[in-house]
Amino acid sequence: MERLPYTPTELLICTAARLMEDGATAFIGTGIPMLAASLAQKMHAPNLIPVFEFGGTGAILKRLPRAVGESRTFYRAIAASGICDIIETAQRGFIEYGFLGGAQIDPYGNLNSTVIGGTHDRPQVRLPGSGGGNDVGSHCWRTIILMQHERRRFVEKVDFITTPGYLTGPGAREAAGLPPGTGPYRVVTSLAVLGFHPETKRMMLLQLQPGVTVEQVRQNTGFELLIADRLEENEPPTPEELRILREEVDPERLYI
Amino acid sequence: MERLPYTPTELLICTAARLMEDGATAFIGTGIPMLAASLAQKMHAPNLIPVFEFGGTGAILKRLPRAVGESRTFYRAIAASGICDIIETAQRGFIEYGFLGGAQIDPYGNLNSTVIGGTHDRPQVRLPGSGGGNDVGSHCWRTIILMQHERRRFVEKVDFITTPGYLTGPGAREAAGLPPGTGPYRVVTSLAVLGFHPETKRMMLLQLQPGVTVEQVRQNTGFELLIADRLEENEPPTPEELRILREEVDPERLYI
Amino acid sequence: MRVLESGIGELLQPYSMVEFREWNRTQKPKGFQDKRMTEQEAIARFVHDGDYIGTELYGTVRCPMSLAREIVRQGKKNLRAVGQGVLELDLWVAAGLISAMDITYHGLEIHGVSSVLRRAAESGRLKLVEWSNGAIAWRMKAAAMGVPFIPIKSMLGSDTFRYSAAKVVECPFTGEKVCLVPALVLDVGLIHVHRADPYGNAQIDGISGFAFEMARACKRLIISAEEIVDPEEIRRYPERTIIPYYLVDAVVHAPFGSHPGEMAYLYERDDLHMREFLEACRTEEGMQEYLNTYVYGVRNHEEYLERIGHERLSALRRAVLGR
Amino acid sequence: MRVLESGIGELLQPYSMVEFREWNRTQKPKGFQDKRMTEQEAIARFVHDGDYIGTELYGTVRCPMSLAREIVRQGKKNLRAVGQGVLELDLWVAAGLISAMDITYHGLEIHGVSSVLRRAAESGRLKLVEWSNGAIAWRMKAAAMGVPFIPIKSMLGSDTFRYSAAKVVECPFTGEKVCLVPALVLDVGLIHVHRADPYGNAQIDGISGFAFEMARACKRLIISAEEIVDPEEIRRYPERTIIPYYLVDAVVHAPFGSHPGEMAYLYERDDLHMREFLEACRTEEGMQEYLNTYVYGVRNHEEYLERIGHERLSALRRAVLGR
Repeated sequence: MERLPYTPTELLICTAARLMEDGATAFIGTGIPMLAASLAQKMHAPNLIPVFEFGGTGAILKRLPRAVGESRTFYRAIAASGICDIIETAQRGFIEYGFLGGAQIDPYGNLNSTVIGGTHDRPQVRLPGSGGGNDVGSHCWRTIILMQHERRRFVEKVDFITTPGYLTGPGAREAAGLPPGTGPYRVVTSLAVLGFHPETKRMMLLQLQPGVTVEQVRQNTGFELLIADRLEENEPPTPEELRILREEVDPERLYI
Repeated sequence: MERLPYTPTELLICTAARLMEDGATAFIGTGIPMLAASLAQKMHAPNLIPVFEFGGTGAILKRLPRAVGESRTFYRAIAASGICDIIETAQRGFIEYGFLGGAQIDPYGNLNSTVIGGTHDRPQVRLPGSGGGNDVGSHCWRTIILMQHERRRFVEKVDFITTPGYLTGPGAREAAGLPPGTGPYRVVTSLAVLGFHPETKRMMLLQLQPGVTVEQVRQNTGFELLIADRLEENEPPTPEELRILREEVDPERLYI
Repeated sequence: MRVLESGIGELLQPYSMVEFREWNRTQKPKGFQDKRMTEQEAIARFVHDGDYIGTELYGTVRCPMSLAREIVRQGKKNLRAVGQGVLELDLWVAAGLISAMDITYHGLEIHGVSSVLRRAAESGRLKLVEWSNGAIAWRMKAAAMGVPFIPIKSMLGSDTFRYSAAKVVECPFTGEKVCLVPALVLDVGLIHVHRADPYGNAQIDGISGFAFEMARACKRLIISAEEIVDPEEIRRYPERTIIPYYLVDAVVHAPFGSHPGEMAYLYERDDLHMREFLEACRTEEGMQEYLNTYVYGVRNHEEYLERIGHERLSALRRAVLGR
Repeated sequence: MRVLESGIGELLQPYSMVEFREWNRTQKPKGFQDKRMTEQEAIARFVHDGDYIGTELYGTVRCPMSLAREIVRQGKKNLRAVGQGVLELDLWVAAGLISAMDITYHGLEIHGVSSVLRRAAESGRLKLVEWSNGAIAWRMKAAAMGVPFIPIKSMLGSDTFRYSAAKVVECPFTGEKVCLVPALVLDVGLIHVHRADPYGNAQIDGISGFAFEMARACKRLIISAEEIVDPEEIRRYPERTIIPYYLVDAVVHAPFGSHPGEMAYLYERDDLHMREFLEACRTEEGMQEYLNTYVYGVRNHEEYLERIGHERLSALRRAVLGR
């Protein structure tokens, strides 16, 4: 894709940003979601309310945060409280979107960011752990997952369910005691935008990123993927999106 | 007692004040306890930490509060938080003394401030209810009860246990799940200072107020009273105590 | 962790955290809207007959009295209330608006029992369920946390528990007995603050009582404020925001909104008026006369303040205790 | 309300609320004492081998790094830690001080996984029990409330629950499934604040993370502060006190105490130093060299700051974001 006027990361950011509605509350994690939220605020969603794990609510994302606790996450915010208040606000149903990443994802949107291979006590690879991921995935109404689209990451069964997706399928979240009406909403990658089938809750291809084929997506997915009847192609990042992203969102080039 | 240089109320205040140790935390309710705390701060306990139900901790009792929430309860306080923080601080075991009143008390120090006579749904007399009383009596290490000493108030069985004393006797508090080592410590009246027998947990006469006889106390108590082996007489209020009480603690004569 | 004991009191406000979540998602204003309106409009729009209602802090201290009086003026009916109160509850109970109450304390502070409560309770007109003050606050805290109950160590062994709707269980970790209190989700809450912006972001000076918890435990929330400030002032000190705007449905500008009660650092309690009230509330007639003079007899908060008199009000400002 | 499911993770810090109450009554300083002391004295007196320890907020944000480094310098052994961390945990784990951890997140933020954690965990040297970030904060909140557990709606259905020490029960009021997390009572906690008085009354500007909860969940609490202020300043704004003095055992004056992390409104994160650390922590050797240079190689915080260089530090002050 090197001849394209944008990088895969920029594509990911712009795609995620478009999913953020004006005036909505969004639980923002470290990395890409921060850039997407900042871009959305500067484009179509000036009243987007970014919510950060350790207490920042409604900040103006002037400078790009590098972590979910730093002062950039509550710069001119409407409130600066603490982690309990924030996660309880999500638990009370106030947070619409939650943005998550992970090392592995399965067809039901279950995420692993804890261990890969071996046993829990003696893993092949030890990852950072849940952090706020499990809380976001449990309480936010619509979680949006940002992933690198690779076969080893899109697996039939994750080694460890750090954050619950639809677990084993329809009704499983509710049976586990998780709030009804919540769960993974979209999976955004540099190859596609995916959703979940309303009945089976299995991952379904909804949109292809510009120039990407269904076959490419299939090759990079380690499980059988449902395909939407009317498959759309996502619009490439506009020059305006790219300009704002590069000049205003991340001029220090922390991420892009 | 009208020839005495002090009123029964003043005697009650001075007696209660003497029970407050310097540097101790004391949960202060409306009325007499406020005057006692203020007097103690100005006499022997400059570092007494008064704690008030709705958030005031360590206030300088410059003007006498008329209610547990008003600004006088957190004037130049070390902290002004809220009711949950305060009662959780007591629940965590940080508050040594709790001061309580009530309409009825029984031999085990159980207090009634809810209903007298009739049924709960149709009482003869409806009283204000627990307020923070039940919380104070459950969590503070040593509760000190201030009462008018009348036969109709010192009864064999209270009509309603608003605030737990020793309930039915030894071990009953612990069996109910209340924190071990807590319970009524003293009952202060204008006739006497009473405590509770270490084994039986029944009320025991410890001190007589100046000029009062055991017989007088018995006549005004509606149940059989234990008498300490070495019965002491309480010192009358000193001129200094009375001066400070009248000129500095309550110059507006809100209470005295 | 089986239930060892259950209070026999009625759960006056049945609840579902699932439904509360749905409400918070679909019924609360997430956008930045100017929510300023008068007492009349706020009460007419957001308080309905049959509601379960609560105020914070209480009667004589930072209490939304201008809103409490407007509720009487509009004659809302068959309300259920959470009862930590002095003056505001006397007005409502005397006006016959309250059918049942989760009560922790309804009295006159140093002036003893409330004759209004006595008349209503002793005649059996008012249904009462008992709680400790901590238990009431913790019930709101459970709702604010988004969980169906909270464990506490109060109420155990008492009749206060027996006549409540709490339960005793054994802790599955330590084996000790704990009291569980159910979450309290209010239909509507009224909170008076020092300052708020037009969206409802609110700050309180001094103690915060249970404002944090109640604001997060209400389906509808009306804020009255001594001062309306620019949102920029809120954003300059975000750590001072106790109530974020998205919890708030209406913002009422109410100077002296806590009168005759006090407002920390702004004005003292009106002892003259309190004495008048204490005298009046002794009898049914006295109380009705008080209501006629100070509630029914004035059309709104402005007229009420005129009746009190601006000289008296400025004297209360001068008498205030500083920091 | 029977237990439906129990996590298989070990409860790393057994607790008793009865014992915690006794401790708070007998071991905490209720009088007004000047508690100022150096990092060396505070750590020597209040951190013991085998302790269960925690820091707030975390590595790169308002973290008591001068205290964290002193712990490494004094070589405290066999510590158990509560793990929301970045830099501070890397120092401790790399120095071999930690035997077990209640982990929620240990990584390098945008820079990914921690090689230090990987080496320790993948070799089986470090015992880990899993929790969500909310669960860890709520466990401290339970202790702060003085109750043995708290119900939450996180963790349900996940392996995070399965490898924790939490339990699932049925709510006796609503019948829904809830996850119960046990109270977390730390042996010792370290919190860095903007200002404190000599007694320990402390204020924090901006977000408070989980300082409120942790301060109330510790048996011993060491505060480090950018600035020591007169108690009168604390008493002038009592609503700003997040940590009252009676919770505090030691007060350490530590300007730039959060370096290389940031301190809201005072100084920015030191990206240059972070890059050096990120490079170093990749290998066992690099990490040891880092420790030699910045921890073992300096006797105290003052020497550490000299090594960083005052020009760099004042640049960080100038770069700070205002209000």
